[in-house]
Amino acid sequence: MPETPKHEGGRPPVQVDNVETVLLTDLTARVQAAHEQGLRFVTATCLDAGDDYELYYHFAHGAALSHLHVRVKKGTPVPSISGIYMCAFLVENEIKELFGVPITDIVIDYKGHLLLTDGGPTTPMLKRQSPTSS
Amino acid sequence: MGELAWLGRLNVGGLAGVLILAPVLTGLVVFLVRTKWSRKGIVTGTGWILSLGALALFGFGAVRRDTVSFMPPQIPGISWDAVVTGLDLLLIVGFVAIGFLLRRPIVAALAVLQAGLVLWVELSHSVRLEHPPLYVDWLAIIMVMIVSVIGSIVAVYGLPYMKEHEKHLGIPDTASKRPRFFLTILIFLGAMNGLVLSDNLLWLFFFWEVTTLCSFLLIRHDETADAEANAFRALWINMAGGVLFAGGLVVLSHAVGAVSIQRIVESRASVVTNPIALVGLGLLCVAGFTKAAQMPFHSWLLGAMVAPTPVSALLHSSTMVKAGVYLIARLAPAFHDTAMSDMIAVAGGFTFAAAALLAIGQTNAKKVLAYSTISNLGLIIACAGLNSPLSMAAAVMLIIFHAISKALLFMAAGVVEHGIWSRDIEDMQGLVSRMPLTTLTMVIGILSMLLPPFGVLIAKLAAIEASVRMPAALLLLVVGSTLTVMFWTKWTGRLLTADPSVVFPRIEHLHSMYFVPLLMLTIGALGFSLMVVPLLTQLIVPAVAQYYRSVQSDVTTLVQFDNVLGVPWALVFGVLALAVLWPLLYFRGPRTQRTGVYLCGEQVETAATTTFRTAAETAVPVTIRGHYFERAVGETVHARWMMTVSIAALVLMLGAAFLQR
Amino acid sequence: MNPIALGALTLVIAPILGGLLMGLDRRITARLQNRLGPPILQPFYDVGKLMGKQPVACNSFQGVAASLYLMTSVLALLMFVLGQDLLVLLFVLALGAVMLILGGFSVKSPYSQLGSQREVLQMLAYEPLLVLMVVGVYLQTGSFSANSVLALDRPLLLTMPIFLVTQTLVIGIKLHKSPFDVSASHHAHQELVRGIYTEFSGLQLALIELAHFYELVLLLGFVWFLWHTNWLVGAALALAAYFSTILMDNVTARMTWRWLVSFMWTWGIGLAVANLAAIYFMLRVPR
Amino acid sequence: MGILGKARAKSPWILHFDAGACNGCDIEVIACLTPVYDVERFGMMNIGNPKHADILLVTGTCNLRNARVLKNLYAQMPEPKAVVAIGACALSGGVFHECYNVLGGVEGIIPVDVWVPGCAPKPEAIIEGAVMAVQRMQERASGKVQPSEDESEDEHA
Amino acid sequence: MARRTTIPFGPQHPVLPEPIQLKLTLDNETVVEAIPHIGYVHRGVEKAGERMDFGQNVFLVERICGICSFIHALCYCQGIEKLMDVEVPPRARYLRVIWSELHRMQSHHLWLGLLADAFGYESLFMQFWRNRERLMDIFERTAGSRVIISTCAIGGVRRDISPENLQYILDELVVIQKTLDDAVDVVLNDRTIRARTVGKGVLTAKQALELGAVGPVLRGSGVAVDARTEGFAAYGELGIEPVTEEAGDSYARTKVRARECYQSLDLVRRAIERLPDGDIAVRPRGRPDGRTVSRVEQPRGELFYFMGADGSARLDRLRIRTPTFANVPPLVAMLPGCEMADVPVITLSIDPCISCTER
Amino acid sequence: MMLSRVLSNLFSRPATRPFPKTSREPVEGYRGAVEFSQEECVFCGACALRCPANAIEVDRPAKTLKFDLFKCIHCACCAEACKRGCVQLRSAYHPPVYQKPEFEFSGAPVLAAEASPATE
Ligand code: SF4
Ligand code: SF4
Ligand code: SF4
Ligand code: SF4
Ligand code: SF4
Ligand code: SF4
Ligand code: SF4
Ligand code: SF4
Repeated sequence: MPETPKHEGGRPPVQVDNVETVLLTDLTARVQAAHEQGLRFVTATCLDAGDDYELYYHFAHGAALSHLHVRVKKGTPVPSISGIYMCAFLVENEIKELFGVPITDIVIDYKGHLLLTDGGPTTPMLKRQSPTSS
Repeated sequence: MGELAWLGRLNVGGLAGVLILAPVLTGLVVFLVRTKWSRKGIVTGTGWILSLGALALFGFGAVRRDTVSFMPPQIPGISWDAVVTGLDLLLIVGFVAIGFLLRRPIVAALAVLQAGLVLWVELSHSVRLEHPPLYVDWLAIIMVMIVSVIGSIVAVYGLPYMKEHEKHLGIPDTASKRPRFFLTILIFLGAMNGLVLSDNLLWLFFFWEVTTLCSFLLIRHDETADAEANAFRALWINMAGGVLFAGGLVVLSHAVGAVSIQRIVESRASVVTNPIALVGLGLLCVAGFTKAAQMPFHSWLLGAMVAPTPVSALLHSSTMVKAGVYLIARLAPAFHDTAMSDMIAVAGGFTFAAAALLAIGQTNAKKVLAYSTISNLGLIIACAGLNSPLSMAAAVMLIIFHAISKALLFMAAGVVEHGIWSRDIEDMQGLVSRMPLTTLTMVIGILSMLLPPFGVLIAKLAAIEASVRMPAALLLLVVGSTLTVMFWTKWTGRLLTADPSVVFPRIEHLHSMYFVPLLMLTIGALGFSLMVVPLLTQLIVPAVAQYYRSVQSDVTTLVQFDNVLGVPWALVFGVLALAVLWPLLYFRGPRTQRTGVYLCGEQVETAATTTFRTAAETAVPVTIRGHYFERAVGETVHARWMMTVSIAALVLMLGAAFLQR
Repeated sequence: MNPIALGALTLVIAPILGGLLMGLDRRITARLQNRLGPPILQPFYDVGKLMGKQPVACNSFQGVAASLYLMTSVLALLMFVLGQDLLVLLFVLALGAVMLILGGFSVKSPYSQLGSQREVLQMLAYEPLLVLMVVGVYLQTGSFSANSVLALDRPLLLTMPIFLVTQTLVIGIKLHKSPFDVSASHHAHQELVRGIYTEFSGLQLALIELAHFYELVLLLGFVWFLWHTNWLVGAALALAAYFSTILMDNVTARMTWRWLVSFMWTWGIGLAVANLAAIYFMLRVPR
Repeated sequence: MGILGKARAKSPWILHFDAGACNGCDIEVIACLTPVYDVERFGMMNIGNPKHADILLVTGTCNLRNARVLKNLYAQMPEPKAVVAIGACALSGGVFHECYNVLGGVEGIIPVDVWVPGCAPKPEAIIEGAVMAVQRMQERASGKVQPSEDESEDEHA
Repeated sequence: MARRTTIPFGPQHPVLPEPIQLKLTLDNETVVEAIPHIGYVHRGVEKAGERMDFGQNVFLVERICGICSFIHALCYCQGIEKLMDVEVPPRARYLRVIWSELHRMQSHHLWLGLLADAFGYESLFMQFWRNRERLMDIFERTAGSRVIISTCAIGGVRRDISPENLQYILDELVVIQKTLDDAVDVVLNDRTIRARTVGKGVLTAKQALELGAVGPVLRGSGVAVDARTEGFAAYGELGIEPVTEEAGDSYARTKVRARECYQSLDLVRRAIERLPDGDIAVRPRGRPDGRTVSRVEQPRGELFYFMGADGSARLDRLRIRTPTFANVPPLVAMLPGCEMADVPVITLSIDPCISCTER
Repeated sequence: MMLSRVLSNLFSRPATRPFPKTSREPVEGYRGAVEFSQEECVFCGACALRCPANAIEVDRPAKTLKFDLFKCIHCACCAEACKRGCVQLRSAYHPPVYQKPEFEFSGAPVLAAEASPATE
């Protein structure tokens, strides 16, 4: 199927509701605040945006969702939130492993072996594979 | 037996003298002549002397076919009675001295108490001392054989052991305490022989206290704070037992007017109707309880574990604790068919079950062995309390088989300890691939303690069968034997847990002085079990018959077809041996593929085969800890009620003396 | 009958009978679960299949353990039919059980190890009951031999009713039926895989299965004893006990070893002892 | 052969391993055990332990991590044995054949005797596959067919 | 007491139909620590979702897991419909509810059976699975496949259910309910089962929220969260009340699922009753553009999709957070302190689905 | 409760379907084996384009169509895509095979028939 130019349709792109973009430096404090409000941590999402990573942290309060959005340069260490939400350890390991985001101090760190095995691909979710990966 | 008739003419007094005094003398030589070779030679030589002496005594008994009361060799100008009394007092002075030296006034106090009671007996006119003080019957012969043969084996095994022990502790040869050690051991053996050959309770008391002293010295041998504390505990508990013994003597000498066991047994008719006399016997039995480390007195034997292993082997198998059960068994005909006898059975049965329960929670191999000893002695005492020909046959069998197996086990445990420098059962996991030979002996030792067709179990079955007429004891025995199976099985399981990677284990090198004693006892355990029927008919039945002569019991029913002793045990042995052999031959060679264990598919093939891959792709070895159920059967969990119950049992036992049947 | 002939006959017939009963068990179980189930001969197919597998072992002791287990089961059954001492018989049986446990212990596999640990606890749960049953026999016959029961002219059940229950429980435990299947279960859907049997395979497992055939016959023989005066009633009783265990298997969840031990040591032993006490006082066994 | 062969044919014990399936095939395998299909009629038992198993049922796409488990399990099964690959995933990777962590089926990891196509195959197909595997095992044990190792090589050469 | 038992529990283990490993550290038989080791089923679906075109993705996401495949497809389709601004016809929305709820019932049956199997209650397992076969027959008849039914499509559904088949479903539901009554009665009241589930693996409401639990695990701890209350598909019209239990133990979770079976039964009946006539699908036009999240309620809990598209035929990002992924941390927290024998029961009590966890 | 249930099971007919002695009629509409009408096919490749599993390969110039049974996930997208109706899913399932069947056909002659030799 031939690729068509982006955003060509008449409609503007749909946006996620209830997103707040924050600075990396504020991230921990904001997550802490969410924790104190009793929000349930849903998950985190990572996107490979060229030179940057985009990270979403999804929270739920009852049925309502809210999201924190962070943009970081590739290579910048991202602090783990698993110290605040223990249950984030799985998704953080996954992001670290599949995207190569340097997340520091995960409570249970699988060191890149949560899902992937030696001899297989590394950081497979990146759009453009780094030359070291197989 | 024509050619052996000369045995019957042996001077039994002289023989007894050799059995009692030879080790003392050779011990002194070892102490004084401090060369390596002389020590080896003399200890081994003494072993031979004792064993041959015991064998000669056996021959004597076999030819004579009757009991003999006899005097020690007459030496003009010497009254042996006076000598024994003198030595006894000397011993008590020694205890007082120890009490002062160690600043343990209680020891001195107990010693003084003992002296007073003994003098009371000596000086009271009612006591007739003309009865020969020594006595040989089958029971005595069996005991002498055990003490002399097994004791000697342990002593010989102690030679290399103590050498390594001192090396381990970093004691230079010049400061070696081994001469003193072997002196004590040998005196111990002599005293035990004296103890079982004595008929006069005053003599018996003397030897009794010598064993107390020797065990104290042996437990204290390493002179660490721990050793001191535990030695002191052993000392005061046993001396307290001694006080009870002496107290019992006082009562008996007044009530029966005799201090000869034979006299007392012969006057059973008047004893069982006289509560005071029964209390006297009861006190002696309680003394036996202390020495046999029965609850509530068992703590000293557990503490004695700090001593080097040969000491444990000695204390548990052939000496010391056996003195306790021996005394009770010896006196049993005197209180045959009394309520007190029943209570003794219950008290013994209680210790049997309770100690087995506590053994389940122990990780320390020597402690398990200790609890097992306590438990088995409880069983023997229960048998004595059941006081029937069958139960007594069981008791005698237990004394024999337990001595062999326990000596074997302790010695094997000692070798293991020197192999892995640990006493922890958990550290023994997979020992079979590290020390196959020792493990084999150990496993045989363990299995011989709990499974058919080994002697201990046959005896245990006989004991259960004998206990049917006493439901309380029966229940305790059933419960106890089930618990026994549990802790032994768990331990054996640890030993046999092999890493599948080791296909043909290297046989470890064993010092010949380790190997030969182990081998002898292993053969003993197997051989005697194999020959349990002849052993029974030729030795134990006559012994029991002799024993219950005064009670007029029918012992011929003992070996009949429908009782445990009528099973063709040799045949069973053969069938089982076959079942062991064919798979060894069948599952061999290239036909059988050796595989790794099932680890849910994540077994790491290249490394040791019990490693698995796990989180973060790390390889982790499987570790499996045995279950000890500490929360259910830990010592502390049960300490209080067990103490209470066992003390109550003893009180009831003495109280039962006043219950006329 | 000539004891040798009787023994030989037992050797041949017992496994056939045991295997058929086990096949029946599988069939009934299937029907209870609304399924068709395997053929009645299935246990024999299984054993035959296992014998034909390539021998695989982790160590040479496993074979010894399996063989001893079989041998003791056979021996125990022979002692039973030849009228030998029942107490000895029980301990011969215990020897086999211990050997199987040691066989499980001999491999450093978590599942066979934990299975063995639990099997030890299982032994703890049923051994006393078996011994107490034999004691009950003694109280009435004055002897421990199996022959003495046959000499009795009234059924044991009249005086030992509780033992029908305890014996049924023992069969359930020995056959690893729910709720007692803590150390191993027939289908491996258990936390311990196949528990103590995990590491036995091929011929070794065949031997163990064969041993189960013998053991089943022996255990049912004990039930039969309760009404030996009429062998049909005895057999019916045995089958009823067997069917009860199958039923129990299908209407209970697996419990834990903790429950097993405490249940058997309170209710099991308690009831058995109560029954014995009743006999004891009724009969006033002479000293 | 005779009796033994019959016994073997009538008592295949099954080991099921999910090598990265979507569960679709796995539940169909389990469904075979249930009253409606009841494979125990054929003497089949889901034994769950490679050391007792005769037939290995594999579902799933296989990745490096479960491939080593699969190999280990296969190695621990004593001969004679047979392997059935179930579902598009086990056959080729199915819809996932291009995913980065997919090896593309069981082929090349362990030798396969019977292939059961479908996504997910019906229980009937799975039973049929298992029965075919028993036949294959039978033939191999009686020497009619080469041992599985060689076969897998020349079959896909 | 440093000595502990360390053993692998899985990946291949008869009580775990799926490969996952728990590294268990035991003290005697008490669990001290349980560390999950996963990655045995990881395929790389999120990446594949960026490679295949957005229409084909429906068949991909269905195969994330075969147990509630339809609901995966539903979640995906609803997200894409949001991105493409498609209005789904009412009949399709009701049909979606019918299939979803049948799937939920099927999944809960499956789970209740496996739970019974985990503590050796084989006959009960058989009973649940026998009943489940009836549901499978319904799928086979109405959707053309037993497991992966592939009836959801962007813009509606691929197949209609004929009136005869609707009647057939209603008839079968009567039988199903009868058997279910029996079996649920046992699973909730049998003394031995209660002994194995009551008080095992307790999770308080606070812990459950803190650890991010979803679905019956969360509702079993008394927190009424159910994505269906959002009213997607036809749930808004049908109305639904989350099923909750307070105790937070394995028994409560069992009870939640058992009660949800009845809830689903009811929903299916009502949906069939009110099923509107009309089209079953609209043809979607254009291509998805923008970013959105989509949430539905799986049998195992809340399913969360994040979708990014840039107007091309392929998605830019397809992020899938499945319920078990969220329930693993609570499991890791529940296991320590339990008995080895309870590990299968507690593990199953979150109704783990590994293939969706790892995608 | 369970007791009465299992007992009534014991005395009622088992739910087991006697497969393979008698197989059930395939359910109408079941997505079973994929079947091509080779005569009708024009090798347009629409089916291949839509197939999520890439199980169909169409070489338009060479006029060949290759179908890989092992990749097929039986989604019926091909059947939906083919307006000529020459791909159909039979309602009977495809039986297991000992070997991978080669299925390929081209313009005029059939290169290899649907081969699953061992199934008979
Ligand atoms: S380990 Fe052995 S040698 Fe060392 S001190 Fe203890 S008993 Fe002596
Ligand atoms: S304990 Fe250790 S350091 Fe001390 S003497 Fe023994 S081996 Fe040497
Ligand atoms: S073949 Fe289909 S049903 Fe089977 S595992 Fe693969 S995707 Fe799932
Ligand atoms: S979804 Fe449930 S049944 Fe299927 S494999 Fe996972 S845990 Fe087992
Ligand atoms: S949540 Fe799990 S069970 Fe449900 S569809 Fe997804 S993968 Fe399957
Ligand atoms: S099968 Fe149909 S869609 Fe496929 S190539 Fe032939 S005509 Fe075209
Ligand atoms: S059914 Fe689906 S997978 Fe199979 S060929 Fe057709 S489109 Fe491809
Ligand atoms: S299906 Fe028909 S219309 Fe469509 S591409 Fe093929 S030939 Fe052309």
